[in-house]
Amino acid sequence: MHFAIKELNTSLGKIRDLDISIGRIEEEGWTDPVGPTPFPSLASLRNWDLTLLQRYRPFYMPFCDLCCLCTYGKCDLTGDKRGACGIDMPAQQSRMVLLASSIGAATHLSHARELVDRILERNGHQKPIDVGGHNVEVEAPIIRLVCGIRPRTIGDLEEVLEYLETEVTQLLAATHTGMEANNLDFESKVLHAGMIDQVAMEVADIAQVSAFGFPRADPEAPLVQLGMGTVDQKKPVILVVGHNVLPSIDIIDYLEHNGLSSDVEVTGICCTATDMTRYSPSAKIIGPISWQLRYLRSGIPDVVVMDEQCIRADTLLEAQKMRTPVIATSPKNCAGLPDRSGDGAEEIVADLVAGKASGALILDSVKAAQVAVQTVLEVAPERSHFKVLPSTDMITEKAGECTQCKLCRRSCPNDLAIPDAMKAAAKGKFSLLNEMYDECVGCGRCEHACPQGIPIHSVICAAAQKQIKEETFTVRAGRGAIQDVEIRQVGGPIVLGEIPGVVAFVGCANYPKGGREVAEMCMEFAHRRYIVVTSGCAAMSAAMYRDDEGHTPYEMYPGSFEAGGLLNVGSCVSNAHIAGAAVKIASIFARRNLRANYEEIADYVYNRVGAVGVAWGAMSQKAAAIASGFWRLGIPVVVGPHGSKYRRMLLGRADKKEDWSVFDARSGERVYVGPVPEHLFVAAETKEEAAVMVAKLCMRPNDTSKGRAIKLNHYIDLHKRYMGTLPSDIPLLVRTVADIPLTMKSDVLNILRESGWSEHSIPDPTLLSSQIREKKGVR
Amino acid sequence: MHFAIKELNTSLGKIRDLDISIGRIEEEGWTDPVGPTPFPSLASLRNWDLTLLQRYRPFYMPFCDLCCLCTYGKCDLTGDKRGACGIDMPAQQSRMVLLASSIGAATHLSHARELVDRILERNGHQKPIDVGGHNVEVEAPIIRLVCGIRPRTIGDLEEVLEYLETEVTQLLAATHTGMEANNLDFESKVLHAGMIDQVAMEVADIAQVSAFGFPRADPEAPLVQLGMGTVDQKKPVILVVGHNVLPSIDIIDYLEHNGLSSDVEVTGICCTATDMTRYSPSAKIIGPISWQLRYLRSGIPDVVVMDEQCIRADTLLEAQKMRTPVIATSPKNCAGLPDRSGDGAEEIVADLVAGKASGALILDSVKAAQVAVQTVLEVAPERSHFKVLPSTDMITEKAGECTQCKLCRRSCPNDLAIPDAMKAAAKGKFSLLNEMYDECVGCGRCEHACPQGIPIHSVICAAAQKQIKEETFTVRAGRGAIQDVEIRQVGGPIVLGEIPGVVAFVGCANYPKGGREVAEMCMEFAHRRYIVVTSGCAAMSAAMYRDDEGHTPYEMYPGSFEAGGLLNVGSCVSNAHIAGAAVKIASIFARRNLRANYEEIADYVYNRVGAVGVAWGAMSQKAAAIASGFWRLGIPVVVGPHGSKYRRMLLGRADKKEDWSVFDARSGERVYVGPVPEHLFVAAETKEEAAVMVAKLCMRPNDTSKGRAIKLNHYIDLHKRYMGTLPSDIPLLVRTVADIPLTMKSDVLNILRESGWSEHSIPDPTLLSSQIREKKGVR
Amino acid sequence: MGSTDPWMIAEVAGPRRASVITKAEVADAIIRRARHPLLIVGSLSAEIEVDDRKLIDYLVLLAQKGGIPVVATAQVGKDLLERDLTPDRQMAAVDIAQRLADPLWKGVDGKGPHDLAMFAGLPYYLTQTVLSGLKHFAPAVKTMTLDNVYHPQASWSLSNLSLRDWVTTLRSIIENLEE
Amino acid sequence: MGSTDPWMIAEVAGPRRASVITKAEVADAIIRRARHPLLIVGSLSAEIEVDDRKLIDYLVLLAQKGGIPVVATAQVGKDLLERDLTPDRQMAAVDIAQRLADPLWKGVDGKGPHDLAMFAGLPYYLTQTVLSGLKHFAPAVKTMTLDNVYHPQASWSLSNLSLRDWVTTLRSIIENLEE
Repeated sequence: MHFAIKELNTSLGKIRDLDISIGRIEEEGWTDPVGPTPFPSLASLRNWDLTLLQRYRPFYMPFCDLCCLCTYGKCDLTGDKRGACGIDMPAQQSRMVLLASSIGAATHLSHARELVDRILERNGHQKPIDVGGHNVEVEAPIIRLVCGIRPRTIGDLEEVLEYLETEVTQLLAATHTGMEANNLDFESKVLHAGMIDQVAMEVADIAQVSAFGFPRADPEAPLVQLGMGTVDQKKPVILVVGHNVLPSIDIIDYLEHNGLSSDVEVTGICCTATDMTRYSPSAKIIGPISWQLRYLRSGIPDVVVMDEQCIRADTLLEAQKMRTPVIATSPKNCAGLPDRSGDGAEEIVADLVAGKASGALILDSVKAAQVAVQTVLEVAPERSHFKVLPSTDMITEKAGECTQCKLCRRSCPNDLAIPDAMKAAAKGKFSLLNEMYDECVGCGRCEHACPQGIPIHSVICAAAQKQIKEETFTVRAGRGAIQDVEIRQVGGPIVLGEIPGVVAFVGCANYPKGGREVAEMCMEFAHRRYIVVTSGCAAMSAAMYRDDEGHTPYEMYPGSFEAGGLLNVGSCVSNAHIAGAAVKIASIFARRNLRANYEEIADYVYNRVGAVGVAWGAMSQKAAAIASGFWRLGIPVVVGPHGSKYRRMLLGRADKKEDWSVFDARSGERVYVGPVPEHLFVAAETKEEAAVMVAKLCMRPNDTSKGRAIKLNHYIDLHKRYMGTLPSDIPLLVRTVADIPLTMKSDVLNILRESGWSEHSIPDPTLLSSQIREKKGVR
Repeated sequence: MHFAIKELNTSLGKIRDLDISIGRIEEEGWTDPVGPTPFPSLASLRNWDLTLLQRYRPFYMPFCDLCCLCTYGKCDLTGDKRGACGIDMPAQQSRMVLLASSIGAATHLSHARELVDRILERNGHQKPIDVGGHNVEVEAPIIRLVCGIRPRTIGDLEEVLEYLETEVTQLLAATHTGMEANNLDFESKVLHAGMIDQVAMEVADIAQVSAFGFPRADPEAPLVQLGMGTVDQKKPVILVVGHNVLPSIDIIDYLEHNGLSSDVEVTGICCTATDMTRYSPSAKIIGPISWQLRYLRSGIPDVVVMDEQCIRADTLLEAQKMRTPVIATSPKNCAGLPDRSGDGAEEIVADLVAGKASGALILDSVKAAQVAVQTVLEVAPERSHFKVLPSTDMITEKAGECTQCKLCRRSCPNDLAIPDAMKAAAKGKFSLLNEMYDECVGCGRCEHACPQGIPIHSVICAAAQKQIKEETFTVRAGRGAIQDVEIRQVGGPIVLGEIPGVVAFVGCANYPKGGREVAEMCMEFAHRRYIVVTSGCAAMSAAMYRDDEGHTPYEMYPGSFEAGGLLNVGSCVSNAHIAGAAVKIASIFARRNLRANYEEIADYVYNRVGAVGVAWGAMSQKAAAIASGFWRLGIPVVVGPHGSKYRRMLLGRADKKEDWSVFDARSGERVYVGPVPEHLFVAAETKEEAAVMVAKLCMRPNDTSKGRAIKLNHYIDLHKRYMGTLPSDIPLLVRTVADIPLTMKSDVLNILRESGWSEHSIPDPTLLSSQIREKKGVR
Repeated sequence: MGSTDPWMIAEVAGPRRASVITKAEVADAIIRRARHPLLIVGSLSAEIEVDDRKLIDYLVLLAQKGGIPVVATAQVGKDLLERDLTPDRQMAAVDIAQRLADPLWKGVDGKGPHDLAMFAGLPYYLTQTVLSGLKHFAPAVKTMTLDNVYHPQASWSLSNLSLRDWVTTLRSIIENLEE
Repeated sequence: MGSTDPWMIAEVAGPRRASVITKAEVADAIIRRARHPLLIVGSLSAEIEVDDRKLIDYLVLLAQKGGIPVVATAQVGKDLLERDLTPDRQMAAVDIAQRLADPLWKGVDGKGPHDLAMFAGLPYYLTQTVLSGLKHFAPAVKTMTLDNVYHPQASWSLSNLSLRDWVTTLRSIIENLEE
């Protein structure tokens, strides 16, 4: 509860800014005791972290031999050298990881702050939190878990935000020169950053779901259109790009209020697009960040509205080439544009339309929306759709200028054979260019590298005109949270292992071989009746596929949290619902107390919930933070090969038996449970390797024999299919003969026999001595 | 006002955590209107920033050709190449500067948060802020200026901390991939980070001054002992190292309460040492960060207590070599030590004394203090003072192992001629080693580089035993704020230019040629009757000098804010008082409204207050933030040559006449005022160059002719002395004949005549059109 | 492109960079000198065409002729099996790298720590990160790459070679080993 | 130490590194080809001993024989004056670098932009930062260093030279210019 008085005359004196807030009015409904760690600070969960890190030791792969963060440096940290401040390479690498995770957490948090502030401004403190009506009683599992409070209104989120901002500040401070000295302590702080990030994402998403009427935990959220081919180019086209949905909502509202909804196409790139379609299913998603250059250059968007996060830094430049006006709306990305926030909308529109200004910074999203719509209405008919993309003749001509110097290829993150494609294109053969379109991440480095000035990315896109036109897919609008009833239904099967796993495809689009692999992996696991969850850019990539009958994956699989489901939870910040679902299994299914009880719940999730995150194109600092949040909850994350550039892995040692014992909560005895899950953070080289890993990483000590047999079945099957052999670690994963998949019995038994395998028991697993019910002989 | 109720049964229900805060009770005393920018956010002061940045253009000197912040990279940004996210080199470099400044601001802020939380815990919300009794009415000039509030109690600071933490989070978010696109907008955010940092430092210092009874704006704060030579080695010796004074205070209190004060030497390195001597003048300062290795290796300290910031990351390792127990006390630097916070003090002491544990993490400073004292009492008599420093014979022997491979020199930040010194030492001649001791920054990189394993740093220190014994200096304990009455007395002379300048020596110890140059510069300017202010490591370096009569600089010059004074304000966070003094001149002397009126005040300071910061050994991210805070207030900063590694300068172009006009506030006319101050951020190559620069940068458009003549006199005199010539830019700095220093009249007139100089008027200068009193013909 | 410029332009390693193998004999000497070498075969080796064969074919020959244990990353084990070479292990590249960095690890064949790890056919950037991990944290393991591009993070690397020179080099290495 | 390793080990520049001047003639050709060269003399040039003289003495000769305008940084102007050379400007190193990066700047002598900036006698790391600024932001200005250490951030640099080789090189450069 919260009320405020601006000014009050009392006998005490004149009172200004009286501000009364009541933490909460104790209700009947929430008698849960407060657990040990409400609002945990930097070191509160350090013991849990060190427990995980003892099993999953960081393996550092320095991105550079040097540290360059202070002017004592640069310092060479090769080998066991230390820097001028005394730091060594493991600490320095983990410090960089902490820096990245802190940036990621700060980004989601600042986004959450803007959303909450804006909603408070418009709707007041009493706007209730509603993420799923009666279907969602546990409305904010992560906030409950971490903070130990139960927010009922948007106003209640302020306390959470303040806590998070304190923690981000502390985390960032820990990266200062001469602060943390130990790599494992840096890693513990990385995990803290990840947890903070999860809370921040939850705040952001439950605030926007509550305030803007996004689908509320809706398995049947509408299917919306996705792809460049879906845009009606006859209409004026607005492009919104970024992650903060506020300006997009104001655009959609403005169109609605002015009866223009059907006259203007509102299209989006990145998470703003995702969230916009949660607000209005008639908005269109173009694609992830890798579509920014190609879409801008297509000439289709008539106005660009940028908000924040994952916006190409050359957007203004690229838009200027197309004479597309740009409106910046975030103080975090002012882009060097003049601040027009104080000017009248008409005046700004006039300048943009006349080309007197190439863009404007408008830090008032209502005004920005008005300017965007009025501008697009005026410029769209007037401006020719500039042809930047070369014609077929031009492709050949441009390609003919290639000297085969290979600098393009040597600049390409994916080492694409651009010179070969150019050679072929020069002869009029575009098939290689075509193939490349699918694998290109749209970064544009090739163009900057080309000494001939060939607009390589444009050439690739020009050759792919047909493919682009065929980019007409559907994606289920972000559904938000998982319903309590869904959790109730699948909680048991997941914890027992009978649903073989929950696989979450999250993160960015820095794919090694294009986004199609994400769709293929999603279908692979949905088909095998895993629960497949998607979010953010990965949710888009998962959509970019059609089967022989023209169905997209989201049409092929149901949107509910069930075996064989394919669920898009929403944008980047919706990732909190994935962690939230795992946490809710502990709470709703297993009736564990969530409240400020992080360690116990994480231990539960780690040992029982067969969830795995896949960030196949993880690129950003946010992705680093998101992964860290999963780790602290004990959920392994697989990244694509580019993810090795995050500087370190968290790898278990399957070959070290001593690493893989747990307490049996029943007896307190230490029991060997095998290397499950084997890794906490691992980069896979190929989609095939990732698929096999995911199947394996879904195993948990708590699996029943039936469950383990199902999981082993998928693991062995995938291994045989992709690797050509039975996996060599079967003896480590089979605990009793009953674990063996029926159809593989003889093969597996042979292997077991050869390896000298012997049966061992299945405990009630925990890493925490505090969870032992009967304590005897506990170390 | 603030009160809180944990639980309350009412008819409404059970109320938990009722928390009532009243912003403030309006008083008679503070009727100042709220200015335009209370609690400014990221872009609130962007116009002011861009005004400064138009005059002082960033000149980037990339530390590396690459960006390595996301896994799209590494990206080569050489020339005009852009990265995979579209970023270009200027934006990337300014982004790195923003990252550094944000880390710096977060560090001071998290420090402030810990201090305030702890004081609130111990003393409650009502503990009044008292930084100087009746002598300081403007108790928190920066908070007033930035936030628009007037804090009366420590509890009032919480609102400020929350604001700052929000801003740090936003700033950090702006460094995410795909956020800010423009380098000048990054720079504007750097200035914002600097301002946030100033507020954070002010919060920290006024909180600790108020709570712990530090000298309260006391020009006659006691002289305390400084230097390794001052330690009484017959007593047990505790070393505290870092920046957060809390554990040190608890140690001093524990000693006091147990009647042990005269039995134990409490010695400190870095700002913890400075602040500790503000609490207890019998504590001793060893020196800045560069003394950490040499002091640890001396074997003198018997126990090390680390808190946070600027602590060598190899402290534990080095201490272990000496079998010196280490107690870590900050969650920000757990150093990989076991968390013993929950254990009994006796138990921990026993483990440390027995050598069963080499250190302990104790996140409870009272317990940490108890453990430190009990441990030191037990170990000091027992443990031999380990000789790590080689004997004279050993020096020769070790030096004899040198193969002259030069890797040591190539690793030395200062390119010291170590191989030559080794060659001489091998022949028993130690003079070169001796010279090196003074120039060595104590980083230890040479040792890591040496393939022979020669303990080079130890060899240098061993050869310098005599110098070390003679390290017995005095420094005036940090006085805190500047009194209002002092401001009243010097405000006029400063603004008119008659006191030639306020020169602040701040920052770290990454000196190009040793700390003595800082002392020399301080004396140079104090002698010339500038007001010389010091803080942090620079305040220590300024003390490390004795004249022929054995006087140290703080003994030679008074500690008051007056012409010819030499003032140590205190530790790193006391830097806020330096900016605060500039701001108070505007407020107290010129009666400008401070309250939430940043732009006007900064414009005032910039055009009128001839203040210059010198961070001769600036090394850290905090130093970057501190400098940024000065820039936004329009105060130029000079750094040593290592400061060029901060990646960019902010340089004016004296040769561009069009850059140097201001509004005359009287008429609104644009008036040329010459390049004053010429730069906002500049690295000097040598002490001599810096001295000349400082003298020049003290000039301001508002100088009266008398004042300008005085300033020119010093500038020209220093230039002649060090550069051997009259400066060539005299014609740009002389406005009227009356500006010419009397004794230089004929020389200067000659130069003016040759240059075609003509007189111009002295306006009432401002960069802000809002400050024009009669508006006519204003652009 | 210089012969020792990183193939991916931005993959600058730092002060310590790979020595270039200028002659096949050098590679052979390195292999012969190794007590317990290991060959790590990456996924691209089954795709990269070298002459009329694939890179993997040369690697199989190398392993067989040199009696060198093999780790197959990703799905390349299947391609090795098709060529009648059973890899000693199938492991992720980062996984084998972590193992190699453990001085107590007994090797893929249980015969003790490997002192030489040869890499070929992994994506360039992944090779770099993995080699960097070994360079810093596996002081007892020397690394060598057999790709036709310069890998600064290795101990020894071939230089940036034309396809023809690469074939010649690979053949020579294999032939010399037979002697 | 290789001849083209950065003198300060960690001063790795990135993909673009200075070409090494292997012969004095090359330096001369570069100077002669320049339309409007500039010599920046740093503070250490009056301290560094080269043979029986100081580095500054060679630089004075070079400037005089080549008719090259001179910028003195820090207090080295005084040392130049003592050697009867009046520097065209006395400026901080970062200041002259910023000027050079302005394509419209008329040069120290007002005769137009400089196309070659030669550096000597600045602290190594300061030379590096200043050269980096020019490398990235002064595309029209080539840079050359005359110190006896390799400066990767320059366009051209001498290699890491012994004192003797350095003297020989400096002398040759100066002599050749006379021709």
